[in-house]
Amino acid sequence: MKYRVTVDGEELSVELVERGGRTFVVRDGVEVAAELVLVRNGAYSLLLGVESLPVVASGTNDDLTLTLGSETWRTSVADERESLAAAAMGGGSAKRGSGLVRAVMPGIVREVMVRTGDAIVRGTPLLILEAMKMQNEVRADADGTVAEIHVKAGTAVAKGDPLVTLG
Amino acid sequence: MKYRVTVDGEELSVELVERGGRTFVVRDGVEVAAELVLVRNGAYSLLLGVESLPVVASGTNDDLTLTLGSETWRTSVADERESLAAAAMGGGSAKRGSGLVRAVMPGIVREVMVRTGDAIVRGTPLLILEAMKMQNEVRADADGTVAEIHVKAGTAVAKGDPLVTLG
Amino acid sequence: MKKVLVANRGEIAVRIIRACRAEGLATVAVYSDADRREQHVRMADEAVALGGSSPTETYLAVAKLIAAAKSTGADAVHPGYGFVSQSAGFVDACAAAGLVFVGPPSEPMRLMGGKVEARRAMHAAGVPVVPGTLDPCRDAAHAREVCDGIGYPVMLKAVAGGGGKGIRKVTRSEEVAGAFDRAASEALSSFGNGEVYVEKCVLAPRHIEIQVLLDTHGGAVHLGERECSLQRRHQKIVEEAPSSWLPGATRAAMGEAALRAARAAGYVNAGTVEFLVDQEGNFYFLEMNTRLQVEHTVTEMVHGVDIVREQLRIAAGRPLSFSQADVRANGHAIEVRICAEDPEQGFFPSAGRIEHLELPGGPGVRLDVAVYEGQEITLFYDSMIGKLVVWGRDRDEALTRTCEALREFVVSGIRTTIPFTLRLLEQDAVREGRYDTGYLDANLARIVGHGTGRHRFAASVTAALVHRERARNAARAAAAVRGGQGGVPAWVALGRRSAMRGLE
Amino acid sequence: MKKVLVANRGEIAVRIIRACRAEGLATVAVYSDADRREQHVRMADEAVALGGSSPTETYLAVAKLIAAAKSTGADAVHPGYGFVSQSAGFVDACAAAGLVFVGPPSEPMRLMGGKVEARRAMHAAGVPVVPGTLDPCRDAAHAREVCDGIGYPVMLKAVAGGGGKGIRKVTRSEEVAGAFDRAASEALSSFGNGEVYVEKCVLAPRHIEIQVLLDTHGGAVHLGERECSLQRRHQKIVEEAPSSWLPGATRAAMGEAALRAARAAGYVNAGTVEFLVDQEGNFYFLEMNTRLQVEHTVTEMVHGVDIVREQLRIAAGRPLSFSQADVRANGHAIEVRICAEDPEQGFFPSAGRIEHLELPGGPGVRLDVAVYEGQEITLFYDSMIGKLVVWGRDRDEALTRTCEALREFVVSGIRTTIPFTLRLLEQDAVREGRYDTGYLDANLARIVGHGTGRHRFAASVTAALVHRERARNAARAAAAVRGGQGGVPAWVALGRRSAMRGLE
Repeated sequence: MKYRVTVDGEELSVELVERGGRTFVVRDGVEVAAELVLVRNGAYSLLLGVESLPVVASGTNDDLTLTLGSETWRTSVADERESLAAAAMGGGSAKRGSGLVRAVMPGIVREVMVRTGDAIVRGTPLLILEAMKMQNEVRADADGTVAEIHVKAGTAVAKGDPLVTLG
Repeated sequence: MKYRVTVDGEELSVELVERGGRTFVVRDGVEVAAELVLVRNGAYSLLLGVESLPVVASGTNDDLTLTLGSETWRTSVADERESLAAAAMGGGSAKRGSGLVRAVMPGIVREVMVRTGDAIVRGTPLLILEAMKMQNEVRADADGTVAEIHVKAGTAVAKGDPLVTLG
Repeated sequence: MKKVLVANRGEIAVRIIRACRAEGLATVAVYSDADRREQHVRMADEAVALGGSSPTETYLAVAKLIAAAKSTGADAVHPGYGFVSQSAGFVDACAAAGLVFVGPPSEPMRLMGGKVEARRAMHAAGVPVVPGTLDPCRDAAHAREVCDGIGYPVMLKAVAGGGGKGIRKVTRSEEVAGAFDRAASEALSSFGNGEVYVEKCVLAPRHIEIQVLLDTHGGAVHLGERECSLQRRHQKIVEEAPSSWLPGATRAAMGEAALRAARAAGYVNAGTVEFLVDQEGNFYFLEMNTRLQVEHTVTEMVHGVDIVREQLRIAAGRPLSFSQADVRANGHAIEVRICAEDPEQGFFPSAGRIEHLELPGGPGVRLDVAVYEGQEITLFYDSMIGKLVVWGRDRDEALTRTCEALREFVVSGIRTTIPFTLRLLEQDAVREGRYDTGYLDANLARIVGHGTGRHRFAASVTAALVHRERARNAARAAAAVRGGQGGVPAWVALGRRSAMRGLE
Repeated sequence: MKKVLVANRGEIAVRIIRACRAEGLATVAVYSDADRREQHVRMADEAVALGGSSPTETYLAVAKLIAAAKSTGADAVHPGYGFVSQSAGFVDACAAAGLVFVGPPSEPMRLMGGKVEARRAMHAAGVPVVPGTLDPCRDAAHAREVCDGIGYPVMLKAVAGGGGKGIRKVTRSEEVAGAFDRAASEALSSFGNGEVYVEKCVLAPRHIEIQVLLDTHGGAVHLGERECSLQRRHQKIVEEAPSSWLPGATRAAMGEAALRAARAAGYVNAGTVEFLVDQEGNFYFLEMNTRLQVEHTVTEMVHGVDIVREQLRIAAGRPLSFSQADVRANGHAIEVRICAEDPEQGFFPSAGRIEHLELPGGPGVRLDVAVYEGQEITLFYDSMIGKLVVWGRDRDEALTRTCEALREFVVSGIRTTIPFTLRLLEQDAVREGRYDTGYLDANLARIVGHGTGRHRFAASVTAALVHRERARNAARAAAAVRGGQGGVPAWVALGRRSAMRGLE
């Protein structure tokens, strides 16, 4: 079975070949055995050939975070069938460049520092979000203008709630 | 609800009184709150009044092993209904003095050191049971005679299998 | 002194209970509704419910804490760090209730709690302080005026508080007003005091602090320094003892200055005098922490001293168990704070259930944690869930062991700072001891990233394998519903059979 | 030397991998089918399946081990303890394959493996040995004759082996034949060699052993003693360093004798010379363990030395990193072996799944374990699942901390020796250091019991509460099947809401 995997933005194709009860992948033109066994609740042991890596996985296939040794990767994965279905739907890049800034964690908006129509550059502070008694500035991650502000000072937001739309 | 609890052979009666969402027991004539919360998979936290004890419980109600701090207790517990039913069946002391020596763990019988009809005293070696490459002498725990031998050298036994019946 | 109420939770409550056991003292835990299953409740001899879950209702509720102590017959209270540990009002409440407070008297606590008063007192006692104002600024405009006079960069600092809250660095005159307002509002909401003063910014400083212990018999020792320069926005991330860099003469001078500071304040019990040290080895009094600190552990590891036991001895009116002549550092220790935070999301707290937990171990590894599998990490309290402390014969051994321990430390279910800290310790600058308090903020983005990226291919294969496993599990679950049955690996079946039959 | 194959499993494989990391060496784990998920496999850089689950098929399979090393490009093999660690044949096989064996050459291993030859060699080297035969007995009748000549009590000892197997104490002439046969058959089945010899029984002895390290450059140090007198049927249960009792002059003499023994045998790398010490301080060579020992950890704790790192240095042809003049003991350390055994069932092994695990921590606590929640403990291998090692400034602090750590150490799902060992350490005789190798066997029944029995009432209440909880869960499960729904505690729901809304 072939899989489309996005690893920190880079799209890769992975083919898992099953033969004689084992699974193989091709690395640098050479086939190596790949074995992932569940230790418990999101903790795995990966063997790639003889190379051993402890793995912690969390999240859904769409947003799968993997820690391999000391490296953390944000990935998404779909099998061939799902990829084709997604392509047919015209999806795949819908999120890209949407300009919507979302809350990365629950918190309370303490201060909104921009107004609709403001021209901003990458790094401009947009608002201050307080969580765990720490005040955190949320900054623009690209140049643009403020198209819409979805919150005001005092708004309690959940993770993923829209904060500001940049044009 | 009243419970009959056997704690290392001693029979005790425990009454759990529920009032206002809490549970009370009587200790030395004084009522104290009793709260047992599950931490996870057999590990509990007991509060008796303000006294705190970590608890590990394993086994069935008939054969419940409790570790409280550094003390390990073998208990059995039945509620009033079960106790009455058991009394009606005439049970309760069937196991006592049966004279049947059982294997306390899986192993292989290496040598049988007695014969049917032998007079034995407490401490007489009956047979040698090997487990984990250690040879362990199984000894008589009371005076008597060997009524029946259920195994021979080379027999693989499971935990609880009968070894020797003493008369 | 026979029974100590521990007015805290988490790893530090556990730490204090352990020290009480070593001193033969009975212990009383207190707990919020959210904490009924926590380790400190299960470990203590007695436990009292405080009712409620927010800090204000529980671990900050002075009247409830005092009542819990009185009702259980406790005769002393150890506050740990955070919560009521630096509340002079709580110290006075303990005294009024006839309870021994395991910590300093309220006067030095009040003095050191007011940063400006402390600066004044230290200046008077001949302890070097950072150039700046000795009084709080009246308002943003006044602050700007003062800053312009000192010259940039400057630090705006809340008079109350600590732990990185209410502090802002300002590099240009026009930034002063905004930074002043935010520092003031943060300090007001966190500490109930919005006063802010100004200090000159010591360029590329190291944060180095001295642990002191003073008993009621005139005994006073310092236990050398801890270096805490690896900070993210003034929050300590990694601490070590001794410093990788401090010249010996400076160390001795700082130890003496720290004891002078403590004595000038009338200090008793354990405390920490924090200094900024510039590249030339000039050191400036920053503040005194009038409590046990999170990072007291590294000092314990190199000196073989149990600082909390000494605190209990001092509180009971006994002399220190050793004198300055006995103090000799042995090897090197590093502490890493383990936080339930997601570095990739700006270190926002990560709540959830700990699904899988594996703790590191082996030579030199000490864990001060209060975590267990199945634990619910809530957002009620601080995000630090524990500390990894590692000793080595020298800094290299300590560092290598720390990295290995971080690799072994597996937490799933919540995000933690473990992989991030491992990448931090693998940086050349950290390995070589070349960093100041600005290092981490300047290099944060790179370190939050993926290190070498060596495992990109393995990550892609893992993602595919996880996908396949999930699809199979879903298919198997569906089949089971239709009447099928799950399989058991051959060796498990064999092991069980073997266990039953004694064939091995 | 760049890559080390670790020919072992469990805590000692983990321990060796850690030391390799500290030395900058790559590691290869090997594993049986049952061990695929074990920690040593996940920690190593590479892992090779051996196929099969019994020790003979796997960790004892010399050809497979050598092949695994060659296929992964490993250039050295560390055997740990047990398995192939004392197999001179394995040492020779490594040499033939061009692999460095991290341990002694095969000659001293062979010499010390034959107890009788070792006794002869030590006698010749002027190391005091226990009076007895210098040759094995021909048969039971011969043994009886010899025993009668020496006078009772005597020990019958298998020429091969160790670890308490193949040893019998005999107090009367008529017991000799039975004991001889059992010792011989046990030794034959365990070690493939049924030869047995006789030693006079040293009355009420202490078991005290000396750790030695010898490099290939003539460097040789001893790291003082470990006392291992707390034994059950010759199996060590608790070890400590230094001894609670040994006079200083005897310590020095034993250290010198141990180095004399090692040198006489042509020994290189880490080894342990075991002595019996009688009440007058006379010491007798017992045997030399030609490998890393389980209890090497207590020596590491008091000396701040990583013995496994030194082993790797020596094997790589480098000199020891320190000399005898640098050796100075600091404080006191105690090791407790944690075994999956049920003391109430005669210490029979307890197999099963670890349902809940909480590990102790805090100052002085070191864990050498390879356990995790969900782990299946099988009966394939040794029942020791880990070691708790605790350091304290003095014996009292070490002992108190050890007891506290044992209280904190929670394992459910299998039976362990944890509660038993805690009761053992609480005995007055142990606290006061008044015991010999016979102490535990003589007091076993009492210690296996319930200590003070203080919690009898609490146990009865717990049993009732467990019963009620189970009945309620059963009722709730039944209701759920009928369409009901499980409840969530209020604070969990609140915490989750709070996490969603950021209200805290």
